[in-house]
Amino acid sequence: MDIPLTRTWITTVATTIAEQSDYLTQLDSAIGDADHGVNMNRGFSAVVAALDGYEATSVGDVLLRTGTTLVSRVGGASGPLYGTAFRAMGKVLDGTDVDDRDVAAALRAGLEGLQKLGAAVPGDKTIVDAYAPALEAFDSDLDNGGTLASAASAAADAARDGMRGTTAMQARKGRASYLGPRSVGHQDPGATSTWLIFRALAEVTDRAAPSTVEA
Amino acid sequence: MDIPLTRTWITTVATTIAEQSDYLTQLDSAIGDADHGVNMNRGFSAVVAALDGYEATSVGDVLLRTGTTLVSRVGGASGPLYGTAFRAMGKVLDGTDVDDRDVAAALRAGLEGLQKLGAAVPGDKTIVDAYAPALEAFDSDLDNGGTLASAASAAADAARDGMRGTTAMQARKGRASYLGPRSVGHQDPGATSTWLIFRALAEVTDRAAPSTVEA
Amino acid sequence: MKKFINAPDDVVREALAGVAAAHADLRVDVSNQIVVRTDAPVAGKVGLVSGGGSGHEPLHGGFVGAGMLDAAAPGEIFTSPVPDQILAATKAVDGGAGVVHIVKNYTGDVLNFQMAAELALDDGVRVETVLVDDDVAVENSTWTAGRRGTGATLIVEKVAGAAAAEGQALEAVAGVGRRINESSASFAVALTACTTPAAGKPGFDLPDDEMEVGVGIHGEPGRRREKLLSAKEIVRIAYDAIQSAKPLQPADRVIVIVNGLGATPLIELYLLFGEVAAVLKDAGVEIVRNLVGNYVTSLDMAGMSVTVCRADDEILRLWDAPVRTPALRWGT
Amino acid sequence: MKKFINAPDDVVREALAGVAAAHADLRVDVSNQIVVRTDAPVAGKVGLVSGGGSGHEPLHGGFVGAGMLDAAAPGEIFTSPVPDQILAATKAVDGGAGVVHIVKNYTGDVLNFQMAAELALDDGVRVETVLVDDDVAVENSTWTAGRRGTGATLIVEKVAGAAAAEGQALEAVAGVGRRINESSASFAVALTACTTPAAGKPGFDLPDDEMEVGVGIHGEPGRRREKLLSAKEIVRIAYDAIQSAKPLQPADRVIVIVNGLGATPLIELYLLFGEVAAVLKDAGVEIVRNLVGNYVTSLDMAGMSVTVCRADDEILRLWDAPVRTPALRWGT
Ligand SMILES: Nc1ncnc2c1ncn2[C@@H]1O[C@H](COP(=O)(O)OP(=O)(O)O)[C@@H](O)[C@H]1O
Ligand SMILES: Nc1ncnc2c1ncn2[C@@H]1O[C@H](COP(=O)(O)OP(=O)(O)O)[C@@H](O)[C@H]1O
Ligand SMILES: [Mg+2]
Ligand SMILES: [Mg+2]
Ligand SMILES: [Mg+2]
Ligand SMILES: [Mg+2]
Repeated sequence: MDIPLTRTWITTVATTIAEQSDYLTQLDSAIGDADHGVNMNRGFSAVVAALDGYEATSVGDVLLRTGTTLVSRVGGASGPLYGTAFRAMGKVLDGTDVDDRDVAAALRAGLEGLQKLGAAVPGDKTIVDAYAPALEAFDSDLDNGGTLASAASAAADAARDGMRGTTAMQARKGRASYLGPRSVGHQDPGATSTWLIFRALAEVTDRAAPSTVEA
Repeated sequence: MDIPLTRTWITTVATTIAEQSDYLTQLDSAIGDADHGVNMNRGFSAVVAALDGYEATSVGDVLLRTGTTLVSRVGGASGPLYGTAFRAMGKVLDGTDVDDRDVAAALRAGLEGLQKLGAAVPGDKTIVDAYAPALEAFDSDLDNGGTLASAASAAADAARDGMRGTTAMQARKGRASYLGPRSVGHQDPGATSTWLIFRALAEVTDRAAPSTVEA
Repeated sequence: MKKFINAPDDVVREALAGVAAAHADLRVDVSNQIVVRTDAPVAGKVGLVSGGGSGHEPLHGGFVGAGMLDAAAPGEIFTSPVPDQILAATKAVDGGAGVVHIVKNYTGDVLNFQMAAELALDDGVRVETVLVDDDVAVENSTWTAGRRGTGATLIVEKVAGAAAAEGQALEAVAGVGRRINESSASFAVALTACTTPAAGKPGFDLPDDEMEVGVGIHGEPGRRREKLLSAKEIVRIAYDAIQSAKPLQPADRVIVIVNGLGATPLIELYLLFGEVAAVLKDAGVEIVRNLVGNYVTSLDMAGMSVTVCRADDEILRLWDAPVRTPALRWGT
Repeated sequence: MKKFINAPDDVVREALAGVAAAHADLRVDVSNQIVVRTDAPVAGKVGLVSGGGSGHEPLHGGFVGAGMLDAAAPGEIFTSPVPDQILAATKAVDGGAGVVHIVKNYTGDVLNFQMAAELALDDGVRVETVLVDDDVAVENSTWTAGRRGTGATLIVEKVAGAAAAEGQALEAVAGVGRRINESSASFAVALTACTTPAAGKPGFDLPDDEMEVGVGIHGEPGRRREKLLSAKEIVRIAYDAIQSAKPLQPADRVIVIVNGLGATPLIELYLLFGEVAAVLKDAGVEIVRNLVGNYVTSLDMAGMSVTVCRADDEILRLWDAPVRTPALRWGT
């Protein structure tokens, strides 16, 4: 994954988030405070502006700047959590073109940073419930000889399943936890935005991948 | 009209007002502040209590006590206005059994007191628009040889027509005047309670009247 | 109807019981519905009494205390108090220097206060009445009930209260009150109707994209209904109405109140105040004092009113004088 | 959605412009969303900073001033502020004696304040954090986000503010703030959902005869939904919840706040206070101070919260100390 592809990933995330902003806010309205879409959209719009004209010297630079911007523009729970995750990814990717295992390591560093900060574990009905299975799928796809594109695609699918799995959970972290048993039956907004982020990765890596059609 | 009949009139008014309280409030909701029924009901409930066990020595006593109670329990515009009207009626009726012309004079004194206080003239969309024609009809029925019962019945009919006439008027007095042209198209609550008062008089005098069926 | 009440008929008295429990420096006669300063009557001081229907809290009970009202007579919801009540309040605060009645111009308030003033005179208490009719949404005319009293009532109560506190005589206290009224203009806009406990449902239906313009504080509809506009445009409507009724001049100094009608959040009131400040700045008018909050309300109505009062040094001195009431307090 | 706004995205900044126009003794940085006392930093005084999502006005900006907060960092509606903002506020009020962060216990607030505190430490500013988690509707547990911070925040800000004003050291100021939090319990009930400008519609649908019990201040549904009850019964529910979480004892002295969530009229709040006073009297608990009004709101939510704080002489002394802010002011 090189610098342009990383940029494309982030701008694609921004576009997706903008499109899905109302949906995310609606999910947050059911078990939260109806701002997750607005928060994420404010953050990623700022990220796009911050990356515009920014001369990154490494893949990590792009992700670090993404994370820093999220921290300083989003607020709420999602700002520090996603911001920290992107910053953690950025810190471990100092090349201009990093290989697939580096990306896997970065994604892992991101999850670790996020969990260290937010103390959520799988089953708490949070970002972690989409992110953790996505990371696992990414790793095992690579273990099975997959490409960046196939790993990202597997990760996106796993994130989607993880996200769907949050519906049955009772929240133990974040604002939804205040609802107690009433949080059950609603899909977690943060897990949903995590899915969108992995889906964007799958999309851009697929487009960038050498054509796999029998050539 | 004797003391018992006067009492019966007032308690009948109280019953009618209690029954029509929601209706009066609803009318007041459209062009006022949604309290006319509540106000009148609070007042006449208090009047019933005040008359209970009260040893009146004249017809006027009953009406004076009615008016005084209304003044001190209703508040709003209708309290002082109706209170003053009943007090004015009471002041001119010092017998234990007054004749029909005395009743007419008392009703006139009541209207005069009310108009002196409230400064409303016919056409202002107020109590006066039911009261003035009622008084006129009462007088002319007596002039034409009518009885207390027939005069009261004519007065009630005229009050009803007057009340209906208020719908087309633009209010110039009271709270409805703030609405300007928007007050047109709504029946005045005060004119409506005035009709109920005259209707009660017609009812009780009719019941009390010597049977006019060919005997 | 969704309200924190027990029974519609008991709301006023039960709320007064709460006022009594909350404010040790007020004497509350719950059954007769009178709120009086504990130190009343103050010998030689002009007494100040106001009152009106309940449902406008903190007006008037919230303004009873040192430097403002001596007593308030709250009626039933949106129903002016009765003469007995006003009389009792008047006598409770008469320190021998006479009593000023501050009366909002509504037929019911005017008539009941008038009757009370006559009864007080019979008992040897001199009463001066200050009639407040600042709402420029209603046109003035001798043939009608005239303009309503709304937001300026607070300013009249504050300034006349300060005049009385510093020992001014009956006519002077009433005089400065009347001067405030003449110098003041208010205009209100509602986004929803309010619900009285007795009626149990909103006074009118207002579609989700419309507002009532020139609305009163008793749940009655306004002068006209319009499509909902932006805060900036709404402030412009209020400003234009005030300008055409009681024009402000460049270099005028004004006290401004941006007042919530009961269900409008403070964040919106501050936003509105920002718009008012911008409009007045453009007009060269200087805001020298202001209040932003819920002061003269209309139960659970979502809405706001703007009150503007032209102020000279004397008025500002009295405005700044110490006040110590449940809802307004500053100075020492 | 019916609101006095221009555009949903501009609400917070435009309201701050109104705050700036209304309060000459506050320094408002509209674009960075910081409200600071004009005289900050006060050399040698511990600085007090609070913040959180907007939509809870007057919390926190309305509590900035002498004797209370030195600065507030309001975030977007219901969204905690960002670290940069909190850091800027922290540095603006550091008079060399360190800064106390008063943080309501929500994941977003906690994380953003934590990041800001780390950045402040990097810049050589000592920071102590007081976490407020008084809402007993939520059960406490180390496995969850724990209890929310609500009404007690005001008491923490007032009492810690007084301690800082009289020159107490960083740890002492934070200590008394934490003591207030431990001594406090709150419980809220909503009759309607609120509408954020961004969402444009109520956060949940609530039938006309139901209420949300144990609701928060961010428009989220409560712990459970129940048929609407009388004020007396609702107060009983709140009291029972408080009693089972943080029991009051006979002879306890308490500060009580009956707080409106934004769209509940003051007359209902006083009625509720009367009920609270009656219940506490029965329990032998003495209300020694109280507030009744809109202090910690949730936009246009109709609802109320009850906060009870056990108070000793020291706490009462600090509570009674002078305060001069837009929304709370007493003493000299
Ligand atoms: N401790 C946590 N760890 C991981 N994710 C969390 C945590 N707390 C909350 N979240 C996520 O944050 C999302 C809410 O984000 P957002 O609405 O932007 O912030 P807020 O809750 O402050 O309004 C939740 O849906 C949840 O997925
Ligand atoms: N000046 C007046 N003269 C006669 N009747 C009046 C006058 N002003 C108001 N009214 C009557 O009073 C009625 C309203 O009474 P009510 O609702 O009890 O008092 P309020 O207007 O104070 O709420 C109006 O419908 C009108 O008929
Ligand atoms: Mg949220
Ligand atoms: Mg009425
Ligand atoms: Mg009325
Ligand atoms: Mg939020």
